[in-house]
Amino acid sequence: MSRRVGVVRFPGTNCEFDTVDAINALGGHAEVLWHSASDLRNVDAIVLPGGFAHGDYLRCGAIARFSPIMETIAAFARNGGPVLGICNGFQVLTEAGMLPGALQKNVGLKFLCGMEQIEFVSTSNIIGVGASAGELLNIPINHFEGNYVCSDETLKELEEENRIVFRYIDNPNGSIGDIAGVSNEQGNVVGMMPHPERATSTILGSNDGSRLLESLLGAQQVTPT
Amino acid sequence: MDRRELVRFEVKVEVLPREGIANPEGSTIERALPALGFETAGDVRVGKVIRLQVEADSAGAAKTIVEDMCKRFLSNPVIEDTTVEVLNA
Amino acid sequence: MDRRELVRFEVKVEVLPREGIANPEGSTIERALPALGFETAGDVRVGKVIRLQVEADSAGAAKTIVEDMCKRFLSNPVIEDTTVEVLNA
Amino acid sequence: MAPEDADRVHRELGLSDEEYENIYALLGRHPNHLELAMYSVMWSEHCSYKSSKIHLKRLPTEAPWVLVGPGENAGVIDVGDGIAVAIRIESHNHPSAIEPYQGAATGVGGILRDIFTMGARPIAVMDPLRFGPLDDPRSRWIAEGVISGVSGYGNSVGVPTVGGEIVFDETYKGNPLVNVLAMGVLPVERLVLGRASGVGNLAVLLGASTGRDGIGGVSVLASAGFDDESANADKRPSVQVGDPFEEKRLLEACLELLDEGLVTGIQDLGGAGITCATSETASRGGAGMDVDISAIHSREEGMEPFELMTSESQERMLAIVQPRDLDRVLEISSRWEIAASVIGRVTGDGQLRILDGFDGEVLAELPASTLHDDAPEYDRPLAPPQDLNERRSLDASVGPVDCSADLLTLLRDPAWVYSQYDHQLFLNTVVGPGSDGTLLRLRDPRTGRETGRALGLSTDGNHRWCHVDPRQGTAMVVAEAAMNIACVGAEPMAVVNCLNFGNPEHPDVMWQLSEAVDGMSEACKAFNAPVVGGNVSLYNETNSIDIAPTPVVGIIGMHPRLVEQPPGITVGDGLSLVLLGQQPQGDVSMAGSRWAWEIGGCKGGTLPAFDLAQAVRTVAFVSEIVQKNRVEAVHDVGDGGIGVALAEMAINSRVGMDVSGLDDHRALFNESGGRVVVALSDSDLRSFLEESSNRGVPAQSIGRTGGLSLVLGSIIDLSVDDLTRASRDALPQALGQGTVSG
Ligand SMILES: Nc1ncnc2c1ncn2[C@@H]1O[C@H](COP(=O)(O)OP(=O)(O)O)[C@@H](O)[C@H]1O
Ligand SMILES: [Mg+2]
Repeated sequence: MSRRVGVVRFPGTNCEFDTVDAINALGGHAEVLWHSASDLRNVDAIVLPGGFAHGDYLRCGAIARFSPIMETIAAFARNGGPVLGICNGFQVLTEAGMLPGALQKNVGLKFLCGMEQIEFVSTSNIIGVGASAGELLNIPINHFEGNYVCSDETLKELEEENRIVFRYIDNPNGSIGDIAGVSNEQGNVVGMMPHPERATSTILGSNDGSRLLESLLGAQQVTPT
Repeated sequence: MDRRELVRFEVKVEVLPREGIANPEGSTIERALPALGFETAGDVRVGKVIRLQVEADSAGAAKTIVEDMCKRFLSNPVIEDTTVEVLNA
Repeated sequence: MDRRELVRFEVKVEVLPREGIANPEGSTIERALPALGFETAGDVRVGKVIRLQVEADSAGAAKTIVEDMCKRFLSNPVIEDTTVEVLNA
Repeated sequence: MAPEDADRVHRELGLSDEEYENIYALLGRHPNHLELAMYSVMWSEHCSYKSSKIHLKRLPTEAPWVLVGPGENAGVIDVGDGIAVAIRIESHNHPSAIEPYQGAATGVGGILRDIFTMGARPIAVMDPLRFGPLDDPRSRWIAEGVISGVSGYGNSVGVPTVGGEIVFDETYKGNPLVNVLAMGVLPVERLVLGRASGVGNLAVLLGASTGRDGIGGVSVLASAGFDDESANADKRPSVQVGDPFEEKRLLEACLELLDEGLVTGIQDLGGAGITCATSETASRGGAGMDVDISAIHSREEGMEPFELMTSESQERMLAIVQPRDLDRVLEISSRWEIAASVIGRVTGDGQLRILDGFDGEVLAELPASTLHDDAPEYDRPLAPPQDLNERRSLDASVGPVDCSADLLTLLRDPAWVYSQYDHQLFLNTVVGPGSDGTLLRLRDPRTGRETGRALGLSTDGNHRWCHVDPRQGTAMVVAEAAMNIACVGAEPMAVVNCLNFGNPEHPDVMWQLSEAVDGMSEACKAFNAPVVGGNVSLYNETNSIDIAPTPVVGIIGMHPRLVEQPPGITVGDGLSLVLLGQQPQGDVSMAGSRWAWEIGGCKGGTLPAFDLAQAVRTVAFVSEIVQKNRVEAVHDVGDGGIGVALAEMAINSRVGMDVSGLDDHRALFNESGGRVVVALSDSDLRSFLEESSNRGVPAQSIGRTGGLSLVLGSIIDLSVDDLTRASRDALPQALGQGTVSG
């Protein structure tokens, strides 16, 4: 595979190099894109990685979504380009309106880091290639604001349109409907709180994230609506 | 607009979780209160207050600027409501 | 005290960083504003607002209860200033 | 300035008359207020180590792999493959007592700057923490705030917190201990030191603006002579607020400057702020410096020179830059949105001159080196406590005994703490918090390539042992640290330490400190692990009652061949359990044990005999069997003795155990040093016992795993579920009871 992936770096991002390493180890070609650039350098897919863009001040993702690169990414997504937001990246995507809902503080009001079991709900998206609904994965979480909220209508829409990508088996943060990840209508924009790049090696405790990133590497551009 | 006519206004924005949206911070405080001897307190909601200064030619204009700021930036309408108050109107 | 005489008061607490204390959140917002087209805004300070209800026999008593709560629990006077306001006094 | 005036001011600044005389002699004149302020911060206990220096000299500091020992911002060791590791530990005890969140947060920020100052990228933080008892609401408030502060700052700045300690004891009520260790990696050739050299080079202040925070004792100057309104003193907060986002940008900017070779020296701003950074870089480089006070970017208007020179505002660095590189330095800073001001020029005359504008008025002028090299050094009186013999003759095993209940109260799962910390960032964490030592993959900082090796880390302290016997207790602490990393397959390479003690003006405190240093020296020599850095925190007292002596050590070691996860502390069904090290005996002393302190109520006695040489053999043997995956599980015996160690293994494995030979609370809970429990298959048992006895390590088969209960002789029979609940719920339950600040 020679799929080129752009991993976006905002000031305060901290998982960009972990994500690059994980993708490269799977045979992809990842490169870091600086937030103030507006050129995506012809990459085939975008990852918004975890971290604390702009310190997570005001709200997670609230400042980052105004970075010049976000406009280009929105256009890229509108054209069907694959975009994966991990943790802080998921928060940026909701703030940017590219995914519905919002992420607020965990119910326990504590930051949470540790392994979680999640279940694939919908596989019709860029990270579900080759997976089947109901499959269980062990992938670590690492967040303070991972408590997914949305209006009842949105929730209903997500369910009816099969856009809930993952649910937690043992909801750690209070997310509505145990939601750990969602996609847009086309399935080419996905946001998830767990960190697949942290589950890419058995010596670190799990390899279940590798298949998600592999799926991203193989993901086709969807037909724009 | 003529810069010399601008006045500095001190504006206060209150950002509170929307009615119906769970407020983990408020609930946590609420749960802790009885143990600390505050049995008669309840209904706690925690939000943010943002104070800033804006230059505008009138208090009304200052308020409009900050309301725009709220909509675009200072709050997330999915979960938050805001109120804007010009303090030296 | 006779429970029946108690009234519910809505109280608002504002917690802001003390003068001279750094306010990283405010400074970061301030740095972001010009890029969003808000060149004339500045001096941003971010704090917390807490709304709660207390039962007390007078507005003054409600205020005292909440002030005590602030001192012991809701804020740290070493770095924060608080103001307590009874809304339906 | 009239001497009478100086007389009054220097005392208020915390300088003794004798120290004032010294300053007078060094300058050949009376110092002005600014100069006096600079001496007072640099000659403070915190910056000068004036009470402890004389003792610290006895610590072993050298080994062929030590690149930088104590005295620089961090110790640095060579770990092979062209890779060096920088490591340092520091305390933030006093700030954390008044503003727990920010105290801890700025503690993390400060120690990280010590690491990237050396040119290393910080990849790990550890947080040994000590608080007052859990039934005290204020202690809970401090604990919760401190843990949130470590979490809030550490996670956001993007350095994983991979281990630590959490201890609750009466002795820390009112005076918590918040120690923070940081470790980083760098290519050996990139090592930079905090030196200013090259006349004409520029000193560039990077990062946060300077505010009135953290001026502390010096703020008396505001009301001391000038016509300041005294109300102004209120405006000078003694507590600082940390900004992890500023630190993250500062870190990335500094590493980029170093990558491009744009700085000739760099120094973080910690205690004593700009005074310390400018004088230290100048005097280390054998140079002088002109500092333009008007160039300092400040947060508030109207700051006075003494405020600018002594402020401890966070997230600042001082880089020494050649003039031709300045533009590039400013470019990188602005890309990271980091403020940068040229505030100094390196000169050749050894003088530190503070000016108002480079060509303006001279506000202070003193020989830079006098702030360090001429700092006072005290040989304070020391004496053992008068009742030492009485205390040592106590029997620590007396008290109400209920072994099952006691075991349940001694269990406390720290997961509630470390699950709030990102402990996985950088994809190195092979063994994270929750077992014994931490094990991190070692990767090449230039390429990210794996070396096939891993670093073991642990922090340990034990105030109970050290109170009973500071010398042996400290040696046992070092041995425990070494054993913890042996349990993940690492061999000790170096130690850093944080000496948390009471008031040095109390002779028994100085005796404790001196004894602790000797105990640490003996143990570090025995383990061939030199001390490469540390920190001394004195005046840990409440209402003139000193804390129990608490030397904390951080140890780093190397796992030479990492191919799979080490055995860990979880066992399967049907294995044999073997105890390595001193064997259980009913008549062993319980002095210094958690049982004696927390249940029996005796804080005296004589520590159980400790054989350092045997501990060294056991550590070597354990790291070897772990490296070879020779055993199925391994766990060292620490707090709470073998009873707690076995219960922790059972809980983590959800498997029961049946162990004999533990016949009373003394066998169960004594804390003899240098012991480890291992589990292995029955078929391996004979050869393993033989091998260990050949290596001079006592070993005895003590029982088997299996079932759903922990059965220890005839004294304990508890279901693993009950043990799990007690352990897991202890912290959340206690802290869920609410906290108050006063
Ligand atoms: N404050 C803390 N922060 C991070 N990890 C912690 C903390 N306290 C304890 N831990 C982790 O929990 C595990 C058990 O700690 P402890 O009981 O102190 O170990 P030991 O007795 O083996 O020294 C270790 O991995 C340690 O790093
Ligand atoms: Mg251990």
